Amino acid sequence: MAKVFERPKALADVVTHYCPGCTHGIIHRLVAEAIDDLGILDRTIGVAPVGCAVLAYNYFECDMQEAAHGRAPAVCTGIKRVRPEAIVFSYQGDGDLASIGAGEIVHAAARGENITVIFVNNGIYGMTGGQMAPTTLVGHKTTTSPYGRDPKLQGYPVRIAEMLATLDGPAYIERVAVYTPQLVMKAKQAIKRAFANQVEGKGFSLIEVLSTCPTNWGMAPVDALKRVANEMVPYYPLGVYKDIDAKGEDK
Amino acid sequence: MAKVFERPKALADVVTHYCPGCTHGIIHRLVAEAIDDLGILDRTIGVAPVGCAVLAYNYFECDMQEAAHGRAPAVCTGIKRVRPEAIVFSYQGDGDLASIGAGEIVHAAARGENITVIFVNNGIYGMTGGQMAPTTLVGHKTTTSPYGRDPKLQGYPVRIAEMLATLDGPAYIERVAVYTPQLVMKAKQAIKRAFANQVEGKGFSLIEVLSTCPTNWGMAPVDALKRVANEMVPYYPLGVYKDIDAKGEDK
Amino acid sequence: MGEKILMKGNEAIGEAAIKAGCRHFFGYPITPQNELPEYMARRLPEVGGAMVQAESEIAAINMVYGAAGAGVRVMTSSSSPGISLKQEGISYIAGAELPCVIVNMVRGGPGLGGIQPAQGDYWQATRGGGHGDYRVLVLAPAGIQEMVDVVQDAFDLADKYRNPVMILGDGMMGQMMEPVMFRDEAVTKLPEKDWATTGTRHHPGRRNVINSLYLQPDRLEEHNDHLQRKYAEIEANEVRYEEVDVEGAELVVAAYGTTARIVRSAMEAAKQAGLRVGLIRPITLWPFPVEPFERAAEHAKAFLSVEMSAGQMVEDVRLAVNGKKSVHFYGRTGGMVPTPEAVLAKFKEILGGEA
Amino acid sequence: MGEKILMKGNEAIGEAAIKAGCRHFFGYPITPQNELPEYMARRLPEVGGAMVQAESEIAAINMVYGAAGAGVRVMTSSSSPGISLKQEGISYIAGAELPCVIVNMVRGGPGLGGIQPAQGDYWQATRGGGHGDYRVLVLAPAGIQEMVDVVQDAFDLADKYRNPVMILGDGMMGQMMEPVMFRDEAVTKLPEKDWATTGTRHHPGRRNVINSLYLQPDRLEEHNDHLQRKYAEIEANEVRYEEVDVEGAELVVAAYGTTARIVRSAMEAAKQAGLRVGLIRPITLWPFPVEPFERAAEHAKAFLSVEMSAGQMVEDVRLAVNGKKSVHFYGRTGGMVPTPEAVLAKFKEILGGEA
Amino acid sequence: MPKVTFREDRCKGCELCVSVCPRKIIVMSEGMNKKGFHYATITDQSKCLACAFCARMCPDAVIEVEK
Amino acid sequence: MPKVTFREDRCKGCELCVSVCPRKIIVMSEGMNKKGFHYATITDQSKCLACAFCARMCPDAVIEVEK
Amino acid sequence: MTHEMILAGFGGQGVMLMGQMLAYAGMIEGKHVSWLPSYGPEMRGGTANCAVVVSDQPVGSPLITRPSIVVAMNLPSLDKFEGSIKPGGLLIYNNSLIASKPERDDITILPVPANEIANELGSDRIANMVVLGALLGTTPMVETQSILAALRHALPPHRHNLLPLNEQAIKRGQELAKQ
Amino acid sequence: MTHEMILAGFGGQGVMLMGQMLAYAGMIEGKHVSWLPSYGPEMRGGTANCAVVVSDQPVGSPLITRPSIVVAMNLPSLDKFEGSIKPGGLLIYNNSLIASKPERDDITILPVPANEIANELGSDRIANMVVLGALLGTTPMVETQSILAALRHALPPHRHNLLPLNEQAIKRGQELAKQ
Ligand SMILES: Cc1ncc(C[n+]2csc(CCOP(=O)(O)OP(=O)(O)O)c2C)c(N)n1
Ligand SMILES: Cc1ncc(C[n+]2csc(CCOP(=O)(O)OP(=O)(O)O)c2C)c(N)n1
Ligand code: SF4
Ligand code: SF4
Ligand code: SF4
Ligand code: SF4
Repeated sequence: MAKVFERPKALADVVTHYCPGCTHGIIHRLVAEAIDDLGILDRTIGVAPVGCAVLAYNYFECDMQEAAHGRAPAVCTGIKRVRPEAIVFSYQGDGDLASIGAGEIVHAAARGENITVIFVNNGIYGMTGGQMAPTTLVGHKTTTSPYGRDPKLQGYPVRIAEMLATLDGPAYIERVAVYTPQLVMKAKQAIKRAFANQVEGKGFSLIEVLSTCPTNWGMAPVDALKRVANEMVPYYPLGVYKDIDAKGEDK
Repeated sequence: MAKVFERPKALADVVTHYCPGCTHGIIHRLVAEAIDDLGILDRTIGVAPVGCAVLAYNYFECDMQEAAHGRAPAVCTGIKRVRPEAIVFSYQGDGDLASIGAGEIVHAAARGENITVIFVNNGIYGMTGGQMAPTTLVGHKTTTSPYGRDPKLQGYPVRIAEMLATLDGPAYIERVAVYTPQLVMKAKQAIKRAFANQVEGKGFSLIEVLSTCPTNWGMAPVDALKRVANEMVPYYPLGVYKDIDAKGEDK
Repeated sequence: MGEKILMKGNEAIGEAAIKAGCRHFFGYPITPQNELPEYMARRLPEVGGAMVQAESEIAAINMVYGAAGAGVRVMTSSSSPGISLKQEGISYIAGAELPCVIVNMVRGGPGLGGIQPAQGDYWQATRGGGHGDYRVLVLAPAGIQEMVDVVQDAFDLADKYRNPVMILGDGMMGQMMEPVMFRDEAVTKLPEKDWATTGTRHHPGRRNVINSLYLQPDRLEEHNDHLQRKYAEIEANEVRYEEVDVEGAELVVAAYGTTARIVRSAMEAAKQAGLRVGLIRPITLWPFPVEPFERAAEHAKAFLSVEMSAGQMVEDVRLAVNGKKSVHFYGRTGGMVPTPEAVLAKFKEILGGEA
Repeated sequence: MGEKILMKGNEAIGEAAIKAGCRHFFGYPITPQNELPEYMARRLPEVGGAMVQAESEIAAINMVYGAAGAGVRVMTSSSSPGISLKQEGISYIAGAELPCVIVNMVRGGPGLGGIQPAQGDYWQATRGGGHGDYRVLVLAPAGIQEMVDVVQDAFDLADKYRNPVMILGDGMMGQMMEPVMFRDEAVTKLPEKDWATTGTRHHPGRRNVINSLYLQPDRLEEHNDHLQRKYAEIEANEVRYEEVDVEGAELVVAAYGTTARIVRSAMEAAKQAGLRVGLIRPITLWPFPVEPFERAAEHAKAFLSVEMSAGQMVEDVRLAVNGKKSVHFYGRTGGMVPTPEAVLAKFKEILGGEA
Repeated sequence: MPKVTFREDRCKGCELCVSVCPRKIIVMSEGMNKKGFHYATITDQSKCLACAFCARMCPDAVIEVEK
Repeated sequence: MPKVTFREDRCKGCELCVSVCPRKIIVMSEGMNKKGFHYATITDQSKCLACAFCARMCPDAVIEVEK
Repeated sequence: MTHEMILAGFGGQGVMLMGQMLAYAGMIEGKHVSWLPSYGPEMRGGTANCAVVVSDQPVGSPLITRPSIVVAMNLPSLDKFEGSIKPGGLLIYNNSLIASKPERDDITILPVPANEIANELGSDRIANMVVLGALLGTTPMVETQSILAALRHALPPHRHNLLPLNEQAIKRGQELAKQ
Repeated sequence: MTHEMILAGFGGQGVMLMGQMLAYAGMIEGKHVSWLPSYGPEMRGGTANCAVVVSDQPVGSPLITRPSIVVAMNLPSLDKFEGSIKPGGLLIYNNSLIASKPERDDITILPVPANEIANELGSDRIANMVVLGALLGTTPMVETQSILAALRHALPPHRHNLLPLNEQAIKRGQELAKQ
C-alpha cells in the first residue's frame, strides 16, 4: 500500500504544546514537508520566535536558534551571513514580526537577505493570553482592546505582505491561508518555493499565513477557520505580492 | 515697502550649526513658515531627532522635546495622546526615521496618530560623519559602504513614502524636494497641509523631503542640489502617495 | 478609607495609579504583568484616559518620555526582558529629569528565561541598567496593600524629584490577590509643572525644552553635578524600610518583597526554635537603607541576605555592614521561591556556626 | 612581533579582531566609535569577511547572537546609548552561552548626554544592565597596545567560557593614536564548537539548539547554577590587573583605562612631592581584582578610586577593602577628564588628612 | 481499500478533520484518550476516498493515509 | 525698486542664492565675515525682480526681500 | 488558626473561582487571606491550581509548598499534590473523575462525587461548589453566609439567578462532609 | 624630555596631519608618543586641534591641559590655547592669518607667516609644513629625517611627487626658527 499522506521527517515526532485545532500545527507541518521535499534538512537552521511558536525549536529536526522577541530576522541575518551555505528560516507570529519586530523585518527585506520567513498572522497575541496585535481586525475585542479595536484609538491593522512588497529587496512575497485542504496545499507550494528560492540564491522570501487562535478568539477550532475565511481574507487578500521571477504579474 | 520675503517668526533668530548650504536650513524655515501661516506657534510642540537636526530644539520658537534616536514618533504619540489640543510634529533624518526608527514610524502611521512628521531624506548619516543610510543610493560610497553600496551586500534603498502609503492609518503622505525655488514653494505647501491636517484632526501626515548633505557627499552645495535632481529624484519620485481627501488620485 | 476589596497585584497597581491621578498608560504585553495593561485598557477610558498598546517596550518608554515631558502623570510596566529594552529610554528620562512610574514584575532570567517570580533584576534597577550616572528610585512592596500604597507615593516622589520611580515586584506579587483598601481621596490637584512642554500659550514668554543633550562637557558635568545633588537629597530623605525584631537579634536578615514574606514565615518558626532572628526589609531598594544595618552591626553576630537571585542585594548589605560582621547569602533562582523551611535551615546553619 | 605602527584605538581594535580570526562585524554608527565599523567595512572584505551595518544596535546584537550561535568569532561595538539598547540581547547571549566580543567606547551620559570620554557605564558593564543573573567579562585597556592585546585575548576568553566579553574603553581610547605591534601569528585554527548550529550535516545524529528559555523553574535554576559555577571559575582564573608602587604605599589608588594614565602622571608628581602613592589598575573590571586590595589593605592608610563617573567602581573597591581602611573617591563626569594636578591635590588632601 | 490511521493518543479533539471529510466518515469518540480529549476516529474505511483532506487539515499530524 | 537685504554675518557662503538668481546679480564677497566665510552680496539692486528665489533657497535665512 | 490550601483541577473546573471565594469570604470576616494562582502557558488545556491562605495571623508566604488542605478535582492534580500535604492534613478529591485511590494514610481523605452530585442538581458546572461545600463541611474556616456573599460578589448581576443552585450545591457538599 | 603639544587651527589647515607626523617620527625613533584629536560635531567648519606627546618616558595622560608647546594656525585657536601654556613654554602662531598679538610674556613666542611662505613656495596647502619646520627648528624633538619618513608614510604613493615641496616648506620653517 502506498502512503498518500504521512508525517514529514523534518517534523520531530513529539506532541506540540499548541491548543487543540490551532493551525500553527498545520503550518509547522508544511514547513517540514517543504524541507523534506527539497532534501535540505541537514543544512537547515531554523529560528524560533517569542510567541506561541517559541518552542518551535523542539519541533523541527534541524538545528535551531531561539531568538529574542521580534529579532528573528536579525538572528537569521547573523546566521546566514556567516553560514551562506545553510538554509535559514524564521517562523514568527504577528506580534513578533509585525509589532516589536517591524524594524527587523523591514530591514531584512530591504537588504534582500537570502532567507525564508514564515509569518503566521492570527490577528492576536496568543502566547500572552489574547492581547491586540497590529493585525487585529477593526472591531475585534481582545484583552487590550476590550471595547473592540477602534481605529480612532488603535489605528488600522497592518498588511505586512503589501507593505514589504513596496521594497526592492524581497524576491517573493505571498499571502496564503490554511482553512481548507485545498488552501493547505497551495500554502505548501508557496512555502516550498520560499525555501527553493533560498536554495537558488534568489533572496528574501516571506510567506504570510493567515492562521487561527481558537483559544483567544474564544471559538471552536472549526468556527475559527470560518472566521479566517469570512473576516480575515477580505482584509488580507490572498495572493502573490512580489515575485521577481514574474515581473509585471505582481499584485 | 512690502516684505516679499522675511524670516518666519517661528524660527528662532539664531545661527544654526548646519554646514554651509545644507538644506536642513531650508526645511527648518518651511516648517516655521507653516506654523506662522496657521497661527499655531503657541500650541505647537516639536520633537527633535538624533541626527544633524538634534539641536532643532534651539531653532523653533515653540516648546520642544529632544527624542532618543529613532523614537520621535513614539515621543510624539506620548505628547499628542495627553495633549490632544497641541500640534505635535517630529523632524527626523533618514537614519533616525528609516533605520533605527523604522518600527516607530510604521506604527505611528498605522495607528493614524494625529501628528505631523517631517522626514528629511539626505541618503546618508550626516551627524556621525557620513555612514550609509537605508536610503543611500546603490553605488554610493560612504564610510560604511567604502566600495559603493552593493545591493547584494547592503540591499536596496527603502522608499518610506511608498511603504507607509500601503497602510490604512495615514491621512497624507507626500514626497517633495527643495533644489529649486519652485520646489521649495511646493514643499512649503505640502508641509503646511501636513500641519493643517492635524489642526483639522485628519490624522497622520508625513512629508518626505529630499535633502542634501554637501559635507558628507563631498560636494559643493550647488552640486549637491544637482545630485538630488539627477540621482535621487529618479529613485525617489516626487508626488502625493496618500491623501484621504483625494481618494482614487493617490499615486 | 474605603472598603476592603480582594485584588490581584497587577490590577491593584492599575487602580492605585488611577487614584493617584494617572490617566495614561503605555505598555506592551509580557507575562507576568499582563493584567495591568489589560486593567488599564478597561478602566482608563472610564475615567477619561487611555491605555496605548505600544508596538514595543521601547516605543512604550519613549511614549512615557513624551507624555511625562508634556506634564501628566504616566505609567508603564513590563517584566525583565522588556525592562532591559527600556534601559536607553530610562536613562533619557532620568537625564531629562522627567517624572514617571515604571513597574517591573520580575521573572526568571537571564535571556528569555522563564515566567515565574524572581528578583534577578535588582542590580539593573538600583545601579541603572542604562548608561551614565543616573538613579531611579526603586520601591519594593511586600504585599498588595503596600503595593497600592507605594504606587500612590511613587507618583508623588516622581513629581517631587522629577525623577523616574520604579516599582520592583515579581511574578508572585503581580498574580496574587490580597485584600486592599484605597486611600479615600482620589488625587484631584496635581502639582504644577511649569517646566513641561504644554505649548507656550500655557507659559507665555518662556519656551520649554525637554532635553538630555549637553555637547559641552563642562555643561554636561554641571548637569551631572545637579543630578548628584538631587540624588544625595533623595538618599537623605526618602529611605524606607521595615524592621522586625532587629533589636536583640543575633542574626539580622535582609529581604525585600516576596522573599521578605517567606523570611517572616521562617522567623516564626525560628522564634519557636529559640533563635533570635531579626529582619530589615528595605522598601526603597534605592536609596538603600544603610543606617539600620549600621545600627544592627553593633549587636548582631551575623547578617544574611535572602533573595530570589544569585546574590545581588547582598552587596548592598555588605557595603552597609562594611566589614563589621559576616554577611551570608541564601538565594534561589529561575523562578524557584525559597521555602520557609530552607530559610530556617540557613538560619540554623549560620547561628550554629557562629554561636 | 611585527613592526610598530601608529594607530587609532578604534582601528586598532578592528585589526586586532581580524588577527584573532574575527571575520564578521555587526554594528551601527555612533560617536565616538565610528572608526571601528568603518575600518571593518574597508578591511573585512579584503579578508573574506563582511561588516553588516545593522538597522539598529538591537538588530546588531541579535545578528551577533545568530552569528555566534552559528559558531564563528564575531564582534559588535557601540557607545553608551547604543549599549543600553543591547542589554536585552546581551542577557540573551549570556543566557544562551554564546561567545562574542562587545566594545563600548563610553561617552558622557545619562541620556543623549555628550560624546566626550567617560566611565559612567561601569555598573552597566560589570553588574549587567540587562535582566537576570548573568555576567560579562569586562576588559579595560589603558593604552592602544593593551587594547590590541586584550582584543585578541577577548576572543579566546569568550570561546573558552562561551560567554560574552566586553571591551570597555572611552572616547579617548577610541580616538587616540599610539604605536602598536600585533602578535605575529594571525590565528588560523579556531576552537571547535560542537554545540554550534551549523546544520546537522556537520554533526550528524545531534540537533543543536541555541536557547535561553526554560519554562520549568527547576530547570531554569539548574541552568543558573551552571552559569554561576562558570562565573566562579572565571573569578578564580581570569582576574587581571597591574600594580604600580603598591608595596609600601600609604595611599593606594584604583583607576582603570584613561583615568589610570592620568593617575600615573599624578603619581610621578606625587613621588617628587615625597608622597607614597601606589596604583592598582584593574584590567578585568569583572572579575574584579579583589585580592590585591585585600593585600594592600594590610599596609595602606587609605584608598582612593579615581573615575570619570560619579562613583561606581569605588563600590567594588569598598567591597574589596571591606571596611579595613577608608576609601575615598574622586571623579569627573560629562566628558570632563580629570587633570593630573587635581588628582595630585586629592592625594595631598587625603594623605594630609590621614597622616 | 484506502487505509486511514489515527494516532489516537496524539489527537486533541479539535474536529478539523471531521469538518473537512467529504464522506463524513470521521467521528469523535465517546471516550477520552489519556490527555483527556475525545479523539477522532473513522467509521467506515470502505467509503474513504484517500483524499487525505483530514490528514492535511490535522494540526497535530495524527493521521496517516494509505492507498 | 525692490530691496534685498543680506545679514552678512549670518552668511555661510554656500552660494545657493547665487545659483538661483535669475538676474545673476548676487556675487560672493572678496572679504570674509567674522565666521570666516566669503559672504553673498548683491551687485545691482535695480535689476532685482523681487522674485525672492535667493531668499527661498537660502538655508540660513540670511536674505530679506522687500518691494 | 491558619489554613493553607491548594485547590487544583483542569482549567474550566472552576478551582480558581473556588479559591477566590474562600479568600473573599475570609476577607469580609476580617481574616488575613491570600490567593495565588499558578500561571503560565502550561495552564492552557492543562491543570490549573491556586494556593489560598485563610488565617488569623498576617499571611507570610502566599506560596504553599506544604499545604494543610488539598482539593484535587482531577487525577493529575491528585498525583501532583497528594504527597505535599502535611501529616494530619486533609485531602478532598473528586471521585467522579478520579478512579484511583489516594495512598496516604497519615491524612484525612474525603472522596466527593462532585460531578455526579452536580449533575443530579442539574449542571455539571457546579461541581466546584459541591467540593467547596464539602471543604467547608469538614473545615468550617469561614461562615457559609460569607461564602454566599462571595458568590454574589463573583457572579455578574445578570447571573444572580444561579445563586440558589450554587447554594444548593454547597449545601449538598456540606452535608456529605458531615456524614 | 617630554614634549606636550597642542596643535590647533581651522579644519582643513592640516593640524591633524602635523600632529600625526610628529607622533610617527617620534615612534620610529623609539620614543613614547601619543596623538589625541578633538572630535565631535563642533569640528565641522569650526576649529580642530590635537594633543601630541613625544617623550622618553611612557606617556601618562594623552590629554594635555597644560601644554609646553602650542601651535595656533588661526585666531580662535590662539584665543583658546594661549592661556594654557606652561610658563617657559613655546607658542608658535600663524601671523599670516592672525593679526592680533599674543599677550603672554612668560613664554617664548614665535610668529610664523605660514601662508605667505607657503604661497611663495607655490601652495597655500603647505602652510602646516612651514609651521612644523618652525616647531622643529625651535625644539628639535625629532630628527628631520624622521619627519620626512613620516610624511612619506602619510602621503599616498601617487602623491609622493609632493614630497620635495613639503620638504622645502619644512626647511623654510626651520630656517625661520633659527633666526
Ligand atoms: C521583549 C519581550 N516583550 C514581550 C514579551 C512577551 N511576549 C511573549 S509572546 C508575545 C507575543 C505573541 O504574539 P504573536 O507573535 O502574535 O504570536 P502567537 O503567540 O499569536 O503565535 C509577547 C508580547 C517577551 N517575551 N519579550
Ligand atoms: C541609540 C543611538 N544610536 C546611534 C546614535 C548615533 N547617531 C547620532 S545621529 C545618527 C544618524 C544621523 O543620520 P540621519 O538620521 O540620517 O540624520 P542626518 O544627520 O543625516 O540629518 C546616529 C546613528 C545615537 N546617538 N543613539
Ligand atoms: S494560544 Fe492561540 S495561537 Fe497559541 S497555541 Fe493556542 S490557539 Fe494557537
Ligand atoms: S553633515 Fe550633512 S546633513 Fe549634517 S549639517 Fe552638514 S551638510 Fe547638513
Ligand atoms: S484534526 Fe487531528 S487533532 Fe483534530 S480531531 Fe482530527 S485527528 Fe484529532
Ligand atoms: S544662500 Fe544664504 S548662506 Fe548661502 S551664500 Fe546665499 S546668503 Fe549666504
